[in-house]
Amino acid sequence: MSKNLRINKNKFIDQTARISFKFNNKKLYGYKGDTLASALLANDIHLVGRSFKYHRPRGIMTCGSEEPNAIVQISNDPSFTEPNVRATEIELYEGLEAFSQNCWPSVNFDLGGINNFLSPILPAGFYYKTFMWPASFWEKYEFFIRHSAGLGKSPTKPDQDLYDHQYAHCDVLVIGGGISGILSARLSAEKGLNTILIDDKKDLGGSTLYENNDIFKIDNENSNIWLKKQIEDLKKIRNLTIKNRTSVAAFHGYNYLLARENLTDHLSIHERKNKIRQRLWKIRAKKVVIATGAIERPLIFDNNDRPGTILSSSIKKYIDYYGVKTGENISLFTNNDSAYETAISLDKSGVKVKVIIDIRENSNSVLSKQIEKMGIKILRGYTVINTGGYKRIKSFDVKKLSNDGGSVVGEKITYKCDCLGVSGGWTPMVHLFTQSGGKLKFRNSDNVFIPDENKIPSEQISVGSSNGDFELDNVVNNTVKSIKVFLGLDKTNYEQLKIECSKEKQKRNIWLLPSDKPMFKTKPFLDFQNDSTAKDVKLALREGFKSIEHVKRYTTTGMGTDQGKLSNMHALGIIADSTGTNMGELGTTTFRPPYTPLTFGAIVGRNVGEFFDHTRRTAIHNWHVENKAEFENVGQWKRPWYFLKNGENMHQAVQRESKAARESAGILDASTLGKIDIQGIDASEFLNRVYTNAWSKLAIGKCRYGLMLNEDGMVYDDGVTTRLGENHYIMTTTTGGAASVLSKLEDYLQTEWPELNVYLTSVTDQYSTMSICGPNSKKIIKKLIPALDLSDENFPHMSFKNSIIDNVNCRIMRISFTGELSYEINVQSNFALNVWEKCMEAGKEFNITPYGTETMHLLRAEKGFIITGQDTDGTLTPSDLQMDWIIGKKKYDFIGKRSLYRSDTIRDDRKQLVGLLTDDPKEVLEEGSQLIESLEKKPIEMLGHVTSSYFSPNLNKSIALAIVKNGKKLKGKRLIVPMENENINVTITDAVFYDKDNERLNA
Amino acid sequence: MKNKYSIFSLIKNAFSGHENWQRAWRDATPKKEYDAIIIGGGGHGLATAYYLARKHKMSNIAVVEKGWIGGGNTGRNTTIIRSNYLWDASAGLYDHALKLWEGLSQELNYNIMFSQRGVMNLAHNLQDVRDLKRRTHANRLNGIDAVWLNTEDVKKFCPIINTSPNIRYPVLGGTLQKRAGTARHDAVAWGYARGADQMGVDIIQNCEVKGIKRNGDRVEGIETTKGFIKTNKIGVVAAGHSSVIANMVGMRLPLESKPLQALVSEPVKPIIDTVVMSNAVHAYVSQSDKGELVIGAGTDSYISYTQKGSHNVVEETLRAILELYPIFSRMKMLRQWGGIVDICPDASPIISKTQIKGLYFNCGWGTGGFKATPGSGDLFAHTIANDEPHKLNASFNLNRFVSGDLVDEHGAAAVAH
Amino acid sequence: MLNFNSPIKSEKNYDDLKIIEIEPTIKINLRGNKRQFSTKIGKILSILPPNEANTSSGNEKFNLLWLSPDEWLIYSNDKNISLEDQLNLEESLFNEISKLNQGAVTNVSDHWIMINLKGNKIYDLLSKSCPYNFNDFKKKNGSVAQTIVNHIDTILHNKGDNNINIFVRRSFSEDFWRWLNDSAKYV
Amino acid sequence: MFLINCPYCGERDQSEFSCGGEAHIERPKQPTELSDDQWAEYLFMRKNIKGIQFERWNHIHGCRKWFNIVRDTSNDKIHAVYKMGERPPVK
Repeated sequence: MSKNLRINKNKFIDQTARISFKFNNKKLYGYKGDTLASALLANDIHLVGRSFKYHRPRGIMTCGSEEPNAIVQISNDPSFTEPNVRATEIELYEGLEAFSQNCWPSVNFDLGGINNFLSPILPAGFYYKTFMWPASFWEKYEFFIRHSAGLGKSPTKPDQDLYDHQYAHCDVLVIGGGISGILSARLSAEKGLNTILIDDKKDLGGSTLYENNDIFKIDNENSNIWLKKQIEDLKKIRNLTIKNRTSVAAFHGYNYLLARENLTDHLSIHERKNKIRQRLWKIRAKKVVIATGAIERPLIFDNNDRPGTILSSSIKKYIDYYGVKTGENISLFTNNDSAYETAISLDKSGVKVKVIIDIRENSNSVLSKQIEKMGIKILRGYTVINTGGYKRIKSFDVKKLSNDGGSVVGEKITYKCDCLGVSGGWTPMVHLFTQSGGKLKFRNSDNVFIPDENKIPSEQISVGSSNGDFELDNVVNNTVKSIKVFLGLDKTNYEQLKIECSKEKQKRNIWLLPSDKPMFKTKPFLDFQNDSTAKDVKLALREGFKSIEHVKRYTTTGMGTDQGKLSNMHALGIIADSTGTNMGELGTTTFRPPYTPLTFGAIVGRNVGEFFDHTRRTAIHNWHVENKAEFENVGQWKRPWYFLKNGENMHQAVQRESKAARESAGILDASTLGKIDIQGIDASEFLNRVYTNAWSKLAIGKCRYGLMLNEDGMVYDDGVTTRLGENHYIMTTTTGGAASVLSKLEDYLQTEWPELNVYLTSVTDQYSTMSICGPNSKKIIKKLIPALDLSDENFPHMSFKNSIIDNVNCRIMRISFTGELSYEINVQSNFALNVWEKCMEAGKEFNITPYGTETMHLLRAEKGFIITGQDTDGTLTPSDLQMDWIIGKKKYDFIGKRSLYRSDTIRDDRKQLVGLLTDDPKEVLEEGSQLIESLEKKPIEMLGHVTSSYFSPNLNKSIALAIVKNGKKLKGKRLIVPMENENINVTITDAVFYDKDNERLNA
Repeated sequence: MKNKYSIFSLIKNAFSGHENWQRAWRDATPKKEYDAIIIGGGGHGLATAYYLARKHKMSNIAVVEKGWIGGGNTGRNTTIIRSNYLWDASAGLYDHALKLWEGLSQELNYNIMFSQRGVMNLAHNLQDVRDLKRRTHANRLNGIDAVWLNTEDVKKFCPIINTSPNIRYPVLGGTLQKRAGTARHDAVAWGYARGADQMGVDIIQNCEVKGIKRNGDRVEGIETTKGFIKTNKIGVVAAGHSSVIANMVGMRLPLESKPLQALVSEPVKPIIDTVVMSNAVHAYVSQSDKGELVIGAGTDSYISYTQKGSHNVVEETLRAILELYPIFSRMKMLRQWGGIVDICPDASPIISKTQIKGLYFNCGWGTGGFKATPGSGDLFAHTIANDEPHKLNASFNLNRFVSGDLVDEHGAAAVAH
Repeated sequence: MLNFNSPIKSEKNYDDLKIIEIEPTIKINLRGNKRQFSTKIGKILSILPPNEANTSSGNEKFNLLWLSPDEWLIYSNDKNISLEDQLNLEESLFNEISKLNQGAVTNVSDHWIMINLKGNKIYDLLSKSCPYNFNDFKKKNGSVAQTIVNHIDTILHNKGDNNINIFVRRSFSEDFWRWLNDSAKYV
Repeated sequence: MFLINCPYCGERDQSEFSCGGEAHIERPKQPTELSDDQWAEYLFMRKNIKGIQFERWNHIHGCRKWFNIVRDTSNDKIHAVYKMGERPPVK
């Protein structure tokens, strides 16, 4: 049974609600309100993990998101496990299982610990200098490096949890629920502004919440009591939203912020069912108040990483908030007054601090007087030079500092301890401010970077300790003062607050504390997770890595999961000291989002699995499903690819469909093609400009195929456009091109040709299209619409008729993409399914066969019709496609025309569309395979490639379309398709394989 | 050679507490005149200087860098190296680079950690399949080691990919280039800097170019924040800032500089041992030696020099990642950043002379410049030294935008990297 | 007459939230910008197209939504409007406007599916995946917004307190419906 | 994500818009009269300015209107919006 170090009862921890959890398979207990860290400490467990490089034992060091060491693997369920969770942040829940990471076989005995002994040859950047011999061995070395690196383990099964998003728009967003955030939120909300207050903890109040020292008073009340009342009042305001357990991850431009709300991580597993785990808030705030506080700095000295070495303010929180003492023999090491607060708190709980080592020569604040009164021993002007112990700190050595602080003098004194609190002063959390584009300035008096009030990028303000105010009176008074200006308030309830607090007067800062040993024999850690030390930084500087970015990258300082929250300032300080630069000039590294690591799932929200991307369905979709269609994804659309009939495979189905379409009748759902309604007096002129061919003379009631180019002359889209009236057309586009064609046409209309009176309206979803083709198609249409005169005179190829099928208006176009006699019925989509079924009924006696895109592609290939995007790739002109006939040479201009006459586009030996026949008529070429003339010549010259290839049941042979260099002139030429295992012989032919004289269109 | 790096030198230096390592490169102050000046101290610029010195014996040269070397796209990319490009010109260029990568650590005596763990490109629709097969066939005939994998092979090669036929855009296959892989980006800049420095190249950091001095149709030198420096050959390798330099001589380039974002997860033990790219669902991922998942996002559609992009680009990328790797849902994004990429209309680079004598541009690498670093430097050095392109970069001239003879790699590089 | 088939035909109830597809009704897209155009619309519909952005006009029979400075959407409030009346309306508008080159009239009745949302939580629901700021929209009866909801183009029309009609393209409507109902569970 | 003030619809999130690149590159009225060089200038060459840039955006998921924006590409601040055909409000 481990020791119980829970010595206090207090209101924050519910000691009636005992929670069991497991750490490294050992069953332990904590209480509701605990974090994993506080519960472990209550069980006297400090050693939590191993460091990244040297595998040194590491313990809990903080109580918040800056924790570099105590990161654990949660659970070993492969779909639920989570790596690198900070023990200091995760709230204890019933059944929590946590494991130490980066150690084998166990955290207590880790073989990787051998690296610690090899550390002399593993300085910063050692891997750049070695593992180069023999040359082929890097991947073998790398294998070991990779396996010893990494921290926790990735889940190996899909996540079962749900994530969600929520947009919010507010007048004022306050980030941080400490005293300055609470004051700001209250002032804002009481002014009637729509306000959101975000805090990452479960309770509001920041550190004031558990402040129990009565020298801190506001309006004659202890600060914690005063604040509690403020919070109670705050919660009653209606136009204020408070989000607990929510952490702002990113502050982007235009006051767009992302915040992650944790909804279930603190609940026991069974309470989480059907709940959203995390919600990502996307907040657009008119104004932002940053009140993110400050975090305590460690001190940098030899072996400052032993488990049991804890930030002093964290020790205070563990005792005052969680009721847990972090050791039984605690000493403190500080350069400022905050360790005194900790000592007082401990003393109040009956834990006598053995000694406080203070590098300052003196201190005469209220706090220091309180300490003296308590009789706690203070060694002033001393420093810790080393620590003892391995898996837990056992002792520390101190020596007197020289006057300049550059060395140590006198006798070494050794103190026994099991916990050493350290405090190196405070660092304002300016991450979000700089993320938003704000610039910092350096305050020399206490070595902090704070927001430069002249370089604030948006409507925002920083208050409290995140703005560099550390003492209670400053925090409160300056917050109120700046919020008043920021929000334009006249008067507040906080004008004449009486505030009592301790004022710190003496300051002394030494970034790297001196040791009595030579530098290279010490291990003063800066980045505890990545094992980078002060001497690594110095080595980097010696090797010429002078900028902070170089040092960071070379030493990996600040690159751990805590992103350097504890290490960056010291790294900067040491660089400044070593290079004789002022820290203000040195600048900081870039603080990159997110502020704390952000779950992928939360970033993605509900758009996973079935919600990954939309599926667009035609009005006839369900019929296709019922009739065993296999679907092809075309953009977001689902199109029937082919329909399987009893026991067929794909090939058989396509052959059957293709034959049926030519021999009797086939029907295709072509609803996905883009459709644009074009109206306006200049509609014809507009089409003249966007298509390569001429449109003015197209008679009303007629249809025409058009080709659209990009301004660079390359084929972009195609389709049939029908003239419905004098100034009224309906254009069709390819399925995939629909949206971009419409937006491109709008662009030209609105920006280049505003003089044209033309209106474009998308009607893609308004109409569904079914295309009936084959020699019996006319009979089917006749059955459907007996009144319609289908004679070639009345209804010739490339024309349309308005008609009615069973009381429903429809447009019938006689156009063909298969070369067969074809009719395309366009009908309002809500009637489409019924009309489709009518067609099937009418076609039954002709064995009307529904076919999919594969058959459609095959049939058009037999006719040598191109599919843009398949036979074209953005590098082909109409002429390359042997479509010179479609270029309106007499037209003054059209989109892309000028580009057709550049020196490269007028070459006549460009790659051009041709047909291919294989020597073996059964051999179907692979689409994408390359064409060459000979294998002899090296390097092999590729002449082109196969764009479309099918076995044609109607011709009973394999056919293909290809793009071939100078193809127009090479008809009859024999080429080779070189495959991996064989060479296939082919002959270049005309691209039209079937019915060259278009007789079947009128069959 | 000073300070040769090896395990022995590491051990030796350990005895002296690593106090005796020399600077990797000198902190040079500008001379009055150089035979050539490279503007831009990224990987490409430093490689250019290195090869100018090594292959063309030009040692009186300088690299001027407005910030710190390797601080631009070199240090901001996802380190993917491959050469499986469609067109002959591109295949020639990128495979030349790949061959240089293969011996680079030894050549530079700096471990740039080139790791040939393979790059796999996935196909998610029928046109993807056609395009990738076309590319695979072309690669094979160009002597590039690309092979086509069916869905089962894909799964075998990278078991954590969700190859279920029931996902929205199922994996229909893919191509694999085994010689492809990743390298350590910072090390590339540092290694070239160290190598160039040893041959006498001056690397001048914190030196911003403010103007280019011309005499008629030839260059005479550069105005910088550290004063005027005379030279009659200027190689501009300024990536996202190429247009800014071009504008100094009144030139416009066919470039747009756009934000490209990337992100890494927290480090974990090895989970993916290759690089997987998917153009159709727009996701690519690898794992660094440190254990972070390295994930590239797309570009924004607008020009920006802020090194920041839109959040929705990151969201879309991770959406695609979770579609293909649902096991990563509980992983956490540790860091996210942006670079400024200069994109050409045909998604191919420019390594070219200009109409101004002595002024050369190496730009337009868009989202995929890192992989070309050694090849780009080598060929640009050749172009500068001989005032004439090498045959491998002849197609990548500026005149192609006039003639129309583009090298359109959009198909191969829809998200390109 | 054939039976129409709309993709959804359903109604769902959640806490403080009701989602229902409104039976197809006539919807007509109007384009034009001259004064004559407005007058003609006024004559035919007895309402004028609103000039103010993001607003609508309407009477018992019809709503006229502003979509852009030269574009409006008409839709009917009347579920029982006969097909014949619909056709007549379309025809008279087309004859008076399109044919006379005053603008463009396009039937989009089946292009858009209309879904009605009612209840206290409708804005929370939409805000899960819609970047639009509803703060002003929800206060003003008749407000119109064109925006994206879960990456789908939509037109939103405020019909009163916590009551809005959403228009979404037909081919997206089943997915949109599924998303609405999924998200409604987690409001 | 920018907040863009569509001159027709008001302030909207960037995700409702698409960017069309540099503004005021007028399509030549008589392309056939241009040399290949001049045509290439129109087609491909861009200022790609770092600093104040005039550019085209389309409220594609809203009113579908194109308009112009004055934006500083060095910090992404939008200084003004104006309709097509209008003069830039700032120099």
